[in-house]
Order: sequence, then C-alpha cells, then structure tokens
Amino acid sequence: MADPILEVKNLHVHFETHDGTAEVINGIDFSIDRGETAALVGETGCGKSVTVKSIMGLLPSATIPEGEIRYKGEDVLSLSDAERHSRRGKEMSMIMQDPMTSLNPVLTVGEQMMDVLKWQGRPRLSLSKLVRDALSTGAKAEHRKRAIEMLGEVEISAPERVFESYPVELSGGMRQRVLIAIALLSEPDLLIADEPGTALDVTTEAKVLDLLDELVEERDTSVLYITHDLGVAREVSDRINVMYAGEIVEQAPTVDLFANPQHPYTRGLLESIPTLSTGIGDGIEGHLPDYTNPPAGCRFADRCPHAEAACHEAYPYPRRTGPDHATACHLFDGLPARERHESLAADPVDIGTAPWLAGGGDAPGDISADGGTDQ
Amino acid sequence: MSYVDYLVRRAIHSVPVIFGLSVLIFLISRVIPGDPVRLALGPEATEQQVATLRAEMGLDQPLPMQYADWLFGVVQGDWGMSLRTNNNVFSDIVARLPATLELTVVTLFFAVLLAIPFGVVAGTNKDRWQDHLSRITALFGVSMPRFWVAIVLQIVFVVSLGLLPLSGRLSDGVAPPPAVTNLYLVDSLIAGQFGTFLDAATHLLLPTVALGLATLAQVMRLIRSDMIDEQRKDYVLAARAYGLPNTLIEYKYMLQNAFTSSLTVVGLAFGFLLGNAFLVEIVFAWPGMARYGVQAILYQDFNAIVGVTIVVGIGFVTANFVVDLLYGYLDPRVRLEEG
Amino acid sequence: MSTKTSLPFFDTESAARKERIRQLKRGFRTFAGNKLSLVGLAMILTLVVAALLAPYIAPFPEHAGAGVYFDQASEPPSATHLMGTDTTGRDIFSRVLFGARLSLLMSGIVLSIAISIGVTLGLIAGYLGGTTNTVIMRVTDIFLAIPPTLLAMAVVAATGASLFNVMVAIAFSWWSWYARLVQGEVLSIKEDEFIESSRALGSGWVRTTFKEILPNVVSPITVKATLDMGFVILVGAGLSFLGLGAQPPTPTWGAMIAQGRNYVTSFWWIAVFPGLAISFAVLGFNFIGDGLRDVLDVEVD
Amino acid sequence: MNDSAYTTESTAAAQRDRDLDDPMVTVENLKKHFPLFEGIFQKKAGEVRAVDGVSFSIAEGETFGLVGESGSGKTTTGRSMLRLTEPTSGRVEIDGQNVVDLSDGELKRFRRNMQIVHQDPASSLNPRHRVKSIIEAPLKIHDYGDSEARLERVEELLDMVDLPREFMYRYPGQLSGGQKQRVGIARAVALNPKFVVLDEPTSALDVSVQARIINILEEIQEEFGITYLFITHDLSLLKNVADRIGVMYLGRLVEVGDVDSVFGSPQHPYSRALLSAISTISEEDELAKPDRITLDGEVPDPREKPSGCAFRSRCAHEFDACAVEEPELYERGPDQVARCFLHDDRFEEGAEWE
Amino acid sequence: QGTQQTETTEGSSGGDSTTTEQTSDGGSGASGGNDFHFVAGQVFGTLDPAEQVDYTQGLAAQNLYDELITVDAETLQPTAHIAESWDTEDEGKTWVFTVRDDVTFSDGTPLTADDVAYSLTRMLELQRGYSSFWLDYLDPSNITVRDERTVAFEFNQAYGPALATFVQFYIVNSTVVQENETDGDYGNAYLQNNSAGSGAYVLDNWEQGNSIEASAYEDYWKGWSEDSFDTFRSTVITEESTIKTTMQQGEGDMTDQYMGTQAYAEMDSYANVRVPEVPQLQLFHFPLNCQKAPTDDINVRKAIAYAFDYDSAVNDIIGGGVVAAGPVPREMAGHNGDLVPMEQDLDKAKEFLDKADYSVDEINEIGLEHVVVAGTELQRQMGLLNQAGLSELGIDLEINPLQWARLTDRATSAESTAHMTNIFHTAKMPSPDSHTYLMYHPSSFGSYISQSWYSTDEIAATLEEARQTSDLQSRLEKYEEAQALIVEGMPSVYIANPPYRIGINENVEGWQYRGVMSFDWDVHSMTRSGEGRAK
Ligand SMILES: Nc1ncnc2c1ncn2[C@@H]1O[C@H](COP(=O)(O)OP(=O)(O)OP(=O)(O)O)[C@@H](O)[C@H]1O
Ligand SMILES: Nc1ncnc2c1ncn2[C@@H]1O[C@H](COP(=O)(O)OP(=O)(O)OP(=O)(O)O)[C@@H](O)[C@H]1O
Ligand SMILES: [Mg+2]
Ligand SMILES: [Mg+2]
Ligand code: NI
Repeated sequence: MADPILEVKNLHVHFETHDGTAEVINGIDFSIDRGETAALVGETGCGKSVTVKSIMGLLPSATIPEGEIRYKGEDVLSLSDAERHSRRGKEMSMIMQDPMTSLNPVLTVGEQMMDVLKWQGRPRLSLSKLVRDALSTGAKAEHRKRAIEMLGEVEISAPERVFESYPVELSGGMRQRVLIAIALLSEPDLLIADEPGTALDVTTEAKVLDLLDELVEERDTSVLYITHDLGVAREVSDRINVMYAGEIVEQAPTVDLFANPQHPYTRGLLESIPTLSTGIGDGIEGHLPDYTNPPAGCRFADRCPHAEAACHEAYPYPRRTGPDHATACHLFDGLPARERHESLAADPVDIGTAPWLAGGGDAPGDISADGGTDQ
Repeated sequence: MSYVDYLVRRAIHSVPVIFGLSVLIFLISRVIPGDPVRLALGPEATEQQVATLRAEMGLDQPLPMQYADWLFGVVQGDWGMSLRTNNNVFSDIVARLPATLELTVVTLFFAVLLAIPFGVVAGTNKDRWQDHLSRITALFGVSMPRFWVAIVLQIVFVVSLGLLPLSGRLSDGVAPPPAVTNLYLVDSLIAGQFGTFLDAATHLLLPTVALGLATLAQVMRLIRSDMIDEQRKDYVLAARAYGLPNTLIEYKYMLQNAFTSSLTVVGLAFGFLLGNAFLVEIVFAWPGMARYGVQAILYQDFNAIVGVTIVVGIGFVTANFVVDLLYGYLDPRVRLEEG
Repeated sequence: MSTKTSLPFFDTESAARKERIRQLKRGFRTFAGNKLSLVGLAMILTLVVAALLAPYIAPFPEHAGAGVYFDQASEPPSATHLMGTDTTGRDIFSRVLFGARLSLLMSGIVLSIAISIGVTLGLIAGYLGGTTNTVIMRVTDIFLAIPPTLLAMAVVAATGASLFNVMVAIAFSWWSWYARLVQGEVLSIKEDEFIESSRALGSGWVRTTFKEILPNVVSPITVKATLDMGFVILVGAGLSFLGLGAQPPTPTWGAMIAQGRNYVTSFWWIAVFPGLAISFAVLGFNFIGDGLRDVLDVEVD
Repeated sequence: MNDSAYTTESTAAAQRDRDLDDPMVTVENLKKHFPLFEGIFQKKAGEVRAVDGVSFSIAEGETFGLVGESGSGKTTTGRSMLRLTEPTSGRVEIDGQNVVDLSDGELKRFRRNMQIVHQDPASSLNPRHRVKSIIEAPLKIHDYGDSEARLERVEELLDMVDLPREFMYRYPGQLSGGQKQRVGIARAVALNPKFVVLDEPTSALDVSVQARIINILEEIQEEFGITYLFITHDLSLLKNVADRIGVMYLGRLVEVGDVDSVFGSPQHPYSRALLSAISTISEEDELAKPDRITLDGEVPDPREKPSGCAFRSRCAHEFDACAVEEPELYERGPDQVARCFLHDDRFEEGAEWE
Repeated sequence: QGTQQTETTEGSSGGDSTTTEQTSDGGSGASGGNDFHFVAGQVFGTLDPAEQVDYTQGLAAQNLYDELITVDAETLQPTAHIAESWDTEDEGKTWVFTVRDDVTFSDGTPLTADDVAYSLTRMLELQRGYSSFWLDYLDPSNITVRDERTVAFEFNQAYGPALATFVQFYIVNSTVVQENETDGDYGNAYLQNNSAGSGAYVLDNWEQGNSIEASAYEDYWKGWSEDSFDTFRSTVITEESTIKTTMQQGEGDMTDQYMGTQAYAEMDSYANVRVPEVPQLQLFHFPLNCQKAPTDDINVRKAIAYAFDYDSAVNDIIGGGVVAAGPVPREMAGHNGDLVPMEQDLDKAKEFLDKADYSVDEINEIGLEHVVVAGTELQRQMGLLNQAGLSELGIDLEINPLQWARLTDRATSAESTAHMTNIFHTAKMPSPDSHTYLMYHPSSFGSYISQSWYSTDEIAATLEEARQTSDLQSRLEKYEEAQALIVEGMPSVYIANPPYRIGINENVEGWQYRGVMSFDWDVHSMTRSGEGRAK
C-alpha cells in the first residue's frame, strides 16, 4: 500500500429516522491504491451505496459522526462544500446505481454528456455565461463527436440515435451504459462504479469491463467497483472488500479471497452463486440486523452457523489472518488489523477455530467454490 | 403529435371556447341587475327616450335573438356599440389593448426574470436568510393590495425622491412614436427614437412593479418549493458527482424540472393581468383595456363587457396554449395532447 | 423454508391502529421539528383565538357594530388606540380583531371549495387526457376568462345576496387556477414509471389519480393555497364594495384596507394595520404550509 | 421446498412434460414500433422497431426465460404483453383471453391475473407512499379482505421477500436498491396472479438474497401454478430457473428452446456468443461454457434494420444469402428452433457450423 | 396668439442630431405655450353636445361649443349668450330668440338662426342627452327660422323653465354636420371625433378614456386676453391619490369636485394649490320610499328624519356647507326661505315612532335598507351615521352599497327602490324645477332623482302650474309653495347643501362658480399669471 489514492478510516454514517438513529455504516476502513481496482461486495442493504455516496459527499441527509476520508492524502470531510465540489468530476467521479433515476428525464442523453464535456471542472459559472452558451454553437461539434464515440465504446448500437434520445426512450441496459459513458468521459483519477453491470447482458458487460480495464491501464485510474456478482468482482478487481451490515468483514486480494474465503458470510455468499453446473443454492438464512438497534457484538452472529453466545457480545474486530488478508470474525485469531482495536485484542474471545480449518486439510468443506484461476 | 397538428387542433378547439365564453358572458351581462340604457341617457330621460334607445339597440328582443344579432355583427367585425363611449366596442378595445398589453408583457417578463433567481436561491438555501427574505417579499406581494403598493411607490419614487414620472405612458410634450404596434417601447425602437423609448420605459417602471409583485411572489415560491423537491433527485446528485458547476445544476438540471407549476402560473397570470390590471391602470392613469373593462362592468355596458371578456379569454387561451407547448418542450415526457 | 420467521418485537394484533398512531406522531414530530411551522401554527392559533375572543379582548368591541365616533376620527396610533382610528372614529385594533372572523372564514371556505373542485378536475383532465382533457381544460379556459366580479354579480342576482353565495361565487372563478396548475403537474408525473406500475396492478383512474398522483402534486398546491389566503381576502373586499358580501359596519380586513385607500398620505394607519393583519395570517399559513410540505416530502427524512 | 429442485438435471427434465398444446400464454407476431420525432416541430421521422414480430408460448406453471442483448426488446415485449404500452400489432392470449382485445374495464379486472416486476426498482415505486401502501395496493384494488386481512398479507409478503416487517412504514427513498426490488416483487405476487412478467427481478440483489428470492418464486409457482416470463441477462441464473428460453436479438427471437438444449448446444451464432461470455467463479463452469466469442462489427440501428438476417453484420459465419432474405425459425430438435440459414438445407454448402 | 405653438425646448441648446423631440426633465410637463390642464376623475363618454349629460361631457361642450343661454355668475340666473335677446309670444307658449351677429364657427362661417334651429331639431330627433327638457313640449316642426338672426320655438303649452333649460343647448355648425351625416344620424358619428362649434377651443386630439386636447380658436367672438390659455387639455386620472400628487407636483391646473372631503383638505395644504369653497346648487339627501312599508308611514319617516345627526353629517363628513332646508338648494332662486333645517331630536323621533303604525319589532322584521353608492367614503359614512342614529331607536339598519348602474335600475319601480338611498342632486339648469318637478311630479317617477315616489294631487297641480307660468317671479312663488307642501309629507331626509370645492393651481385666475354643472370650467374665462404652473 504504497500510494493510496483513497483511504477510508473508521467511517461511521448515521441517518436520523423516526425509529431513532440508524447506524448504517459502523467504522469501516479500506483503501485503494493508484491504478488499483478494488471491489466492494456485500448483501443488498449492507451499506455499499451509502459508503460511496459518503465518499463523494452526496448524502445531504446523513451525518458522519466519526471517521476520515482521505483523498490523495487530504481529508475531504474537513473541506468546504465548494472545495469538495471541485474534487468531483475530474478527480473522482461516480456511476450511480440506479440508471433510470440518475439521468435527467427532461434532457437528451447528448445534452447531458455535452454538459459534462463542456463544464466539468469549472467551479464557477455565471448565469450570463450559461445563457450565452445556450445561444452559441461553439465547440459543440467536437464535443458531440467525442460523446458519440464514447457511446459507441460502451457498445451502444446507433449511438447517434441514443445521443438524441431522452432517457425514457432507452432500455434499462442502454441507460446504464449511458451512465458509464458519462463517467468515463471525465476520465477521473478515481472512478466509483455502483453496480454498473446489473442491467447489462453478459456480452455487453464483458465489453464494458474490458473498457474499464483499458482505462485503468492507460490512465492509471483507480476504480472502486461495487457489485454483488462475485464472478464479476473476480474478473475485474485486484482486491475485494466484503461488507456486511455496515462493516467490512473480510478484506483480501482477489486471488486470495477466492482461494481462501474466511468469514462465514463470504463463504455463504460464494455458496449462493448460481452456476451453470450446480444450481443456485439457498442463500443465507435470516436478515440484516436492524440498524437503529444494532447488535453489540458480531452483526452477523444471528445468521452465522458457527456463532456462539460470545459472538453476540464481543465486537469481532478485523484481524490479520494472512499477509494481506483481514477478517472480522471470532473464529480467527490474529493481530488486529487496525490500531484502534488493540485494546480489544488484548482480551480475545475464543470460540474455537473454523470447522473447515479444523478438519486439518486446506480443502474447503462447506462451500462449493474452490480457488479459481485468476484472469 | 407534431406541433403543427397540435397548433391546428388547438386553434380549432378555441372556437367553441370563445363561443361558449361569449354565450356565457352574454347571458351574465344581461342577468346582472342594472339598466345601462337609463344610465346612458341620464336621470332626466323620459320613458319614451329609454324605449327608443332600447329598441335601437335591440334590447327589447328576446335574449337568443339579441345574441344572434350580436354574433352576426361580430362575424362582420362589428362588436356592438358601447353604451358609454358610443363607439364600436372593437375599435374601443383596439385603441386600449396595446397599452395594457405592453404593461402586462413587460410585467410578466420582469416578474419571471426576477422570480427565477430568487426562487432558485430560496430553494437551494431553504430556511436560511435568503429563503426568509424571499418569503417576506412574497408575503408583501400577496397581502398588500396592488393599489396600495402602487400608491406607496408613487409617494416614494415620485413625491419623495422625484426619480420617476407619476402617471401616463409618456411625459407631457413627448409625442407618441409613429404607430406600428402601438406598444411604445417597440414603436420607439422601430422609429429609432431612443429618447421616447427611455421615457416610455421610465413610465412603465412603477406600474410594472406594482402589478408584478404578486405574480413574482407566487412564481418565486413555487420555484422554491419545486427546487427543494429536485434537490434530492438522483440525477441532481449524479450531476454533482460529475463535477458540474452548481449554477448549471441549479439553473438547468433542477430548474427545468422545477418549472412546470411556475409556468402554469405565469401563463395564467398573463390572462389574469390582462383583465385585472385595472387597479394599477387607475392609479397610474394608464389608458388601458382593463380600466375600460371594469368601467364597463360598473356601468353594465353590455357590449363592452362581452368584448373585453372575450379579448381576455383569447389571452387566456393563447397563454395556456403557449404554456402547453412549452410543457412539451421543457419536459419530453409530456406528450402533446389534443387538449 | 424458514423465511416466515416472525419477528419477536412485532405484534400483529392491533398493530394497524398502533401504527396509525405512531404514524401520526411521526408526522407531528417532523412538523414540530420544523421550528417555522410551529411558529406558523402559533400565529394562526393566535389569530383564531383572537377572532373567537374578540368581544372580550377588543378594547372597544362596540366599534365593530353600528355607531360613529367623529370626535375621535382619524387619530394616529396611541396608547388608547393601538392602531389608531379610522375616519369614522372607530378603533382599528378592535376592528382588526373582529375582522379576523370573516376574513379567515371567507378565505378558508373559498379555498376549500376552489381547491377541491380545481384539484379534482385538474387531476382527471391531466391523467385521462384525450377528449376528457380537452373538454375540462377548455371549460377551465372559459371560467378563467370570466371576471370573478361579474360571476359574483350573476350568482348573487340568481340566488340572492348572502355572504355564503358570494364565497361560492368567488370559489367558482378560483377553481380554474388550481385545475390548470394541477393538470400541468400531472402531465409530467403521469409518465413516471410508478404510475404505470399502478396501472399494471389494475387500478382504475380514480385510484391512480387520487392515490398515486395527488400526493406528488401537493406541494405546489400548498404553496399556492397559502399565498391565495391573502388574495381571497382582498378580492372579497372588492366585492363587498360592490355591495356583495360583508356589509358595513361588519369589519373585514380587505374592506378596511380598501377604506384606507384614499388616506395613504394622510392617515396611513387606516390601511396599514389591516394589511399587516393579512400579512400576519398569510405568513402564518405560509409557515404551516412549508412545514406540511416537509412532512409530506418524505425524502427529506 | 425441495432445495435441489433446480440443481439436478433430472428434475429439470421431469418438468418439461408440461402441456404446450394448451399453453397458458401465447404470443403471436407481436410488434411494437415507437415513432421518432424530430426538430422543434416534432415531425415524425421514422420509428424504432423495438419488438418486430415475436411469437412464443408458455405452458401453465412454466418459466419462460427471455435473454438477449441489452436493447433487444425484452422489456418492451413484456410490457406490450400486459398492454402497458399498446402493442402495434399482434395477439397475446393469456389464460384463454386475448388481452389485446380487452376493453379498458375488462383489462383492469383482468390485471389481477397478470402482473409485472419492473426492471427499474426505484422509479416503479411511488416515492410518497410507504412500503405498506405500495404492497397493499393490489390487494385494495382487487378487494382482498378487510384491512386486518390485508395487513396480515402484507406481513406475509414482506417475510416472503425477506424484508423486516418494520420496513412497512418506510418510504422507497429510505431503501437500498435491492430492498426496493424486493418490494416490487412482493407487490407483484401479492394476489397470486396466473402470469407474472419478471423483468430482471433480481438484478440488484446479491447472490445470497437472490437465491432466496428465486426459491420463493419457485415455491409459489409450484403452489399456485404461476406462469413466469423471466427476463434476465444472468445466464447462470436463467439456466437454473427457466424451463424454456428464448434468445432475442434486435426485436426478434433468434432461438427458442428447452433450456438444457439451448445451453447444451446453442443453434444460433448469437446464442453461442452470449453463452460464451458468462462469467464464472468455478473451473468446472469455465470448462462447461463455450470459448469466449467476442462480437465485433457494426451493431445495427433498430431504426434502419438491415436487410436479411439482422445479426449478419456481427456474425462470423455470414455468407451471401444472409443479406438477401431473413431466415425463418428452423427446427433443431424436439423443442428447439433457431433463426439461422446455417440450418437451411438449401445452403448446406455455404454453412460452416462448429 | 391662439395657434398651437410648435414644441420648443426650454433651456436645451438643441444640438442633438438624432432625436428632435427632446423633453424637458421627465414629469414637469411644461410644454411650450400656455397650456391648461384639467384633471378629470372620470372617463369622457361622448363629444357630441347633443348627448352630453355628465360633467366631463359638459366640460368638453363648454369649451368646444357655445350654449344659447348661459348663467350669470352673480345671480345664478339665465342670461344672454349666443342669444342676445329673447321674447315670449302666445302667453308664454312661443319663445323667440335673436342670435348675435358676431359669432363664427371654427371654420369661419358665421353662426345663424339656421344653425340654432338645426341644432335643436337635431337634439329632439336624436332624443339623447338633455332633449328630455323639451321632448314632451316641443315638436321639431314647430321650430321656425324667422330670419337669419331670429328663431322661434312654439311649445305646445306655456313652458316657464324654457329659458333655464336652454343653458344646456349647445349649437353646432349645421353646414359641417349636415355634410357629415350618415344614415340620418345627424352627424352623431362625426361629432364623436370632431368638434364643429363656435367655442373658444377647437379639438385637436381625442383619446377616448384617456385625454382630450384642444387649442384656441383665434377668432373667438369674445376675444382673447394676453394671459389666456393657448391650449386646453384634460386627462383622465381616476385615482384620488394620483390626482392629488398630480396637483402637488404642479402638473395639473384644476380638478373636479367629486373627490373625498379629505382630498380637498390635503390639496388645500399644498402651497401651489388653492381650494375655493363656495355654496353650491346641490342637495344631498336620502329619499324615503313612500310607497313601501314601513316608510309608507309618515310617522316612521319623521322618526327617521329626527334620528339623523345633521350636524355630524355637515361638519364631520361633508366638512362644510349648510344643513338643507327642503328640497331646493338654499342658494337657488326660488328656494323657500321659510323652511327650517332639520335637527336631530331623538325624543321627537321616539314620539313619532310611538305614533307609527309599525312597531320597532315590525320595522326590524321588515328590515330597513339604506342604499349607498359603492366605493365612496362619504356615502358609506352617511350610511353609518344613519345607522348609528337609528340604532338609538332600536332600529337595525342594513347598509347596502350598490354600484350606480344597479342603483338607477332599482329606482325604476317603487317595489325595487330601497327605503332610503343616498343621492347628490345637482342643478343642471338655473331653475328650482329640477329639485321639485323632477323629484315629486308623478311623471318624473322612475328616475334616481325621484326615489321618494311621493306626490299629492296638490303638489302635482302646483308644479304643473309653475311650469306654465311664464313670469319669473310668480313662477318662483309657485315653486316655493310646492316646497312647503312637499316638506309636510317628509318624503326625504334633506341633509345638506354641500359646498362646491375643487383644486386649482395657485396661479390660475378668473375661475368663477356658475351654479350649473361644468360651467365653471370655461377655460376661456381663465388666465394664468406668471410662467408655467405653480409648483
Ligand atoms: N436516507 C436513508 N434513511 C434511512 N435509511 C437509509 C437511507 N438510505 C439508506 N438507508 C439504509 O441504509 C442501508 C444501506 O443502504 P445502501 O443503499 O447503502 O445499500 P447497498 O449496500 O447499496 O444495497 P443494494 O445492493 O441493494 O444497493 C439500507 O438498509 C437502507 O435501508
Ligand atoms: N418509449 C420509447 N420510445 C422510443 N423508443 C423506445 C421506448 N422504449 C424503448 N425504446 C427502444 O426500444 C428498444 C428496446 O427496448 P427494451 O427496453 O425493450 O430493451 P430490453 O431488451 O429490455 O433491454 P435491457 O436489457 O437493456 O433492458 C430500445 O432500442 C429502446 O431504445
Ligand atoms: Mg446500492
Ligand atoms: Mg429491459
Ligand atoms: Ni427452503
């Protein structure tokens, strides 16, 4: 971790709801190096979108009581609105999760793309300039060409038509690709992609992933890729962060994670992947805990097949289980991954070792996936 | 449906509207109590005089006959005689409409021009001082009657400060520009008389403010409310994520969505002001149609009432039509309906 | 399968009622969380209480009835006459208090009628479109164009002059604004996907318009309605001057302002204080309206 | 439920004997063309043939999978079948009823039998309604019991889609993407309709939740004999849930067939390309799927469909005849048809397959 | 002198090449020449003198045309004008007028007896305006031109008020008007937009509803003085506040008399405006409807009259003038001086009420209605004052503001006429006839003036006799007799003879009150001392 472009340290995010304060994000830490692609995976509702929106500063209704978000070494949380805004776009950009609602319904796709090309990174813009621009033709042709090119690159057939279309006239996958195209137009240093492939068919998704790859290669862009498709995560990412209920429960390089999944939740997740050969499995029983009244101990304990009474009481701080592998589970022993947990580590909770390890061999016992090849 | 189809259809539909309006107004103008004939002739008039004039005007005929006669006249450009002016109502209106039109259009233009930034600023600074300032202005705009505002403006800007002219469309001694549209601002520019243009503009200033405050208030508050709605929309957040300038986000991404209700009110205000500018016209001695219309109502000048109401009706129909077109233009989701 | 785990903290029995109460409480908390709306509520309550208790708290309750007091005419505000006296010597403060009654009642009634008619027709026209829209909107055009004064005169001629008839008459020319406003909003909302989902469920237009669309158009309605409170009072004044509506000596704010019209330079207080009373009421309603807006605007949560 | 219902080939095969002679849903030559407008005067300037003559049928209690390139018209097919957009032409028969002919009133009542889970979870939920009233809506519309009964049903549905009951009083804005999607599913199945269009119903769900939701859907299918049209791009998932599948390309079905046949031996070049792109996490799967075929070449514009075979511009096997006429659906097995000249006896010489 | 001067720019060196129409600083309004600016509070209806009835129309007629007979400012009696002398024949049935020989119309043609005959025929045929004065008594065929300067009108009975009525008879240029007749309209359409008279000013421009502009006729028969006004202009400004400001800013020379009391007080306080106050031939009263319960009972009427506070009305509301004594204004020749003004006396009021056929409860049951003209403060206050007085008797009074059109409409029948209605009644000719015959003769019923619906055979006979008496003195005696009879029946609460007040720019001289509406706005008789208007 020589040169992290983004470091998130002990981030907490709370929402005020009528049932009380929802502690949605509960002290997460992770970082992304320059040119690295990190994946954030986890159950729906575990707080992935909230995490990245906090990074972007797009959560006006949330409070961040604690934590640090360092972008290129600078704590963005302490910046003013305007300064923060100036970091968006060219520096960090985002592909929003919901393709329909993230496109302005009253502007054509082209208009929205051109705006990004034209205005991005200009912090101040006077009204008169805006009006003057609307009346002039200026560098439009060039921008138009670039935008249409980009639409073509995200595999949109008939990019000219889509350029002239309003979002309602597009299919779900097309909208999503438009969002991707817009984010790519700005060629940011850090790209956050919130489930960008959900609405895409596999061939298209594959193409888009290639495109991202290219971007990473050429511009040394860092990507934070949110997905629930572990297959995709495996394909695109260098590192994977597995999130559960507002906490990161396992962090490891991709190869490592697939070779040696540790947290029971990660294992459950891998098990549930539908495969051509083995079926879709059952998923993991139970729900996410109530964020307004989260358990004091392990947030996964209620659903964990290996949980013991102690799991419900003691907070399972993330611990090092390998050179670059951290897991937040009492089944594992190890030094705390973060300094702030040292006091907890002094008094470890012992609920034994993981059964699949206890068997002695390194063959995983209860999951269907074994280490895949790294692509 | 294409705009051209829509235009044609809408034009066809306004025929029954105007027809219906004329029937209704014709009826109302005859139902409301009062005898315009007697009023026109003065108190000393004899029964016979009254009867003669009544017959002359066809008022002794049954209502449907009267209406038919009137309609027949209208088709030929004869809108009937005004009892108060003894002129053809049509020419009366033609003489007065430009003044009101000029006032109304300029008022709306400035009301909207100011309401947009005020509304946007209030909306994006909800519950901060900008919002409160806008609220207080709005409040003043709607709870103080126009005439009161007008008089206070006169006292401040004419009597105390001596900055602006008191009344009328032009100063004494300034000849109206050569008539083309009879909108002095336009005509003076056409004729290249900039002195006259300035004079006309200074005369417009106070009436415009007095007349436009309420519209400004409504539009401003509606924009504010819609801007607040917009703020949480995903596409606005997305636009922020792309690092677009705030001004662009506010005035393009949010405003265009937020403008529907304000647009409606602006359209309606046009028609409304056309017929209701009278209090301001009266205070500023503005020789407009609204004043004529109110006089017509007070003196129950049948034909003038019907004439003015129809012109105002046409104003409403046109404004609403333009608004509907703009809906379609500003929001592609809105399909043009044959409405 | 074991998905049907019922959660221990959730009691199904009478949950509906409990939830409704909770919901109300939540709504109130949002409302109360907004200080301005509380201020607004306090202002309007003050007015209502003042209106109800006018006979007891007005320093000169008799000044709201028949009587002339020329010996104290046109006095500027003083300790005795907080807001001065009018040209007939009546205490403006007392009359403002009494005036709250009719003024508030009138704008309340007029707006409720106008809003119910206008919003309903606007929703129907906007949602159904086609011929229905054409017919409703063209009729709306007609009503927009008819001067309220004229309509009021006609209604009164047909039904007799009573305050109630006049209010109905004003409401009859007022609804068209709401119809138009709502129709415009509906046009853009009805293309939203959630409306289509509602159709997909088989809901008829009544349900779709009132249950699905209406909640999404309330904010412009509230904004316009709160501002209209003042307008209606002023229009009412115009009509009472034509002998329609509240008659002297009964005070209404609008009529009081209108009476002060010719004294702006000499006795400014005659028009200013009733005007401030209207401002006060409109401000109060506006605060409440904005508060309600926030309660309804769930995304603000 | 039988946890292994879809994990072994044998069960899947056992279910295949459903009665296709008396199908629950029949679509015949369905077309939907969207007009395009241009310029400030909104002149009509051509049309997008989003769905251009689609026919298939689904047996009762069966799941028909629809896959295809993004923008190929899957959603539009589903929506036209339910008349959420008026189809340009064609016939859609559901439960013996020609849906296209229904009057507005009849249609409204008939909607009890056919439901849809929208592709876009966020925009299909009214932002000003609480989850409870969203799920309750179909119950109210079709007069399901009293308020107590409805409440009970809502709770049942929330349990079913794995959402905590407290979510009943949340607004969509407070939910995550996957939570919204589940609300949409709960709403669609609330009345146990006969036919449900599931338009990428689990795209926003992580695999574990997806697995549970799919299981539930199959469970109620079993119980109530519900017929599904399952639109998705997740082929691994489709392989597991569908009985038969159709592959769409540019508004047309290019291959229809039994799921195992199609996956086992795709008969259209596009199907092959599609299957080759499945991302996998296991070695086993990696071997099972065809080698990755990358599709190059111009993607045609749905406004100006090319002559002949729509896929030819990207097809590795293109030959002269492809440009001349459009291939029909050729029978390729007991329950498998494909729209490719490679299977036409006339062109045996030109065809190079495998 | 007399011609409209081309606009010159005061104090401007005039080197501007682009615009020729420089104005002196905005709003001062002083254009070149001596310009008289009348600020009218009401819209002009018509310019045809045969149609004029209201004061703005009167203003136009006064300045653009000449009347046959005018009013003497001192005696307020008819006096020679275009007619330099007259005579009656046939026991007062035929009136013979001799026309001056030095009068020319604005086109230079001399005014002759033919013009007079044509103008009167025109009025009788058009049947508009004041033609009602003669319609019942004079047939057009009985108008004869005896020679170039003599014209005779043969009425069908002796018609005493004839001379007085001819003050409202303006003479038009028969040649010009006849040339411009269309469809037998007697040139009515033409005279809407043109003047064809012998008056001191000639119409330049008329924007109906906004302004009227006229310039001096050089050869006006009365001649011109050095300080006379070159142009005369009237603009319509209806808002009191704006009128006041216009006067205060020195932009107007004269206002009308119809604003609120307070407005005149305010204008009086401006340094550059004076507000003369003179007695006026006007009656303010409320007629009591004598044909409608409960005011059909004389005791009720008396009770109402005694309950009214006349002092407050005159001092606090009108702010001047005198309490009226009977229907005829006190300053008018023919006013019965024996009549005493009323005074408030609640005891007497109660006494009469006790004697009445109706009890207080019955009266309240029926509901007493007092109609006031909508929109004016004075009228409203009168209503309130009456309400306050009657409430002392326990009577509830309903004040009902009506717009003028409605009011005149209701006056057409006794059933629809309110119990009492505020009425200002100004003399339109110098004769008590208008305050007696027009109010209390059954043939006059149905107009807003006659809302008492009260007459007796005796009153009717006396009034008819008066009309037929040609001798002025004995005619006036008859009218006095009639007044005494009328007052006995208490058909009206006669409140006041308000003073006449207008605002005049300090340096306008020569203004004189002349008893008949609009006659004091004869611009020719006025001059300006000093440059421009006083500010
Ligand atoms: N505005 C809000 N108020 C209250 N709770 C919220 C709000 N926004 C999100 N949440 C809650 O926070 C949790 C995390 O939401 P988030 O959108 O981050 O999930 P996610 O991991 O992105 O899930 P998905 O994969 O379904 O998109 C959810 O349980 C959601 O209900
Ligand atoms: N309202 C519309 N107006 C015009 N064109 C439309 C409209 N809706 C869809 N289309 C077009 O129809 C085609 C098919 O769209 P559809 O939504 O059916 O695709 P899809 O197969 O569902 O794709 P995806 O997998 O991306 O959701 C697309 O080209 C789209 O642009
Ligand atoms: Mg998310
Ligand atoms: Mg789709
Ligand atoms: Ni199970």
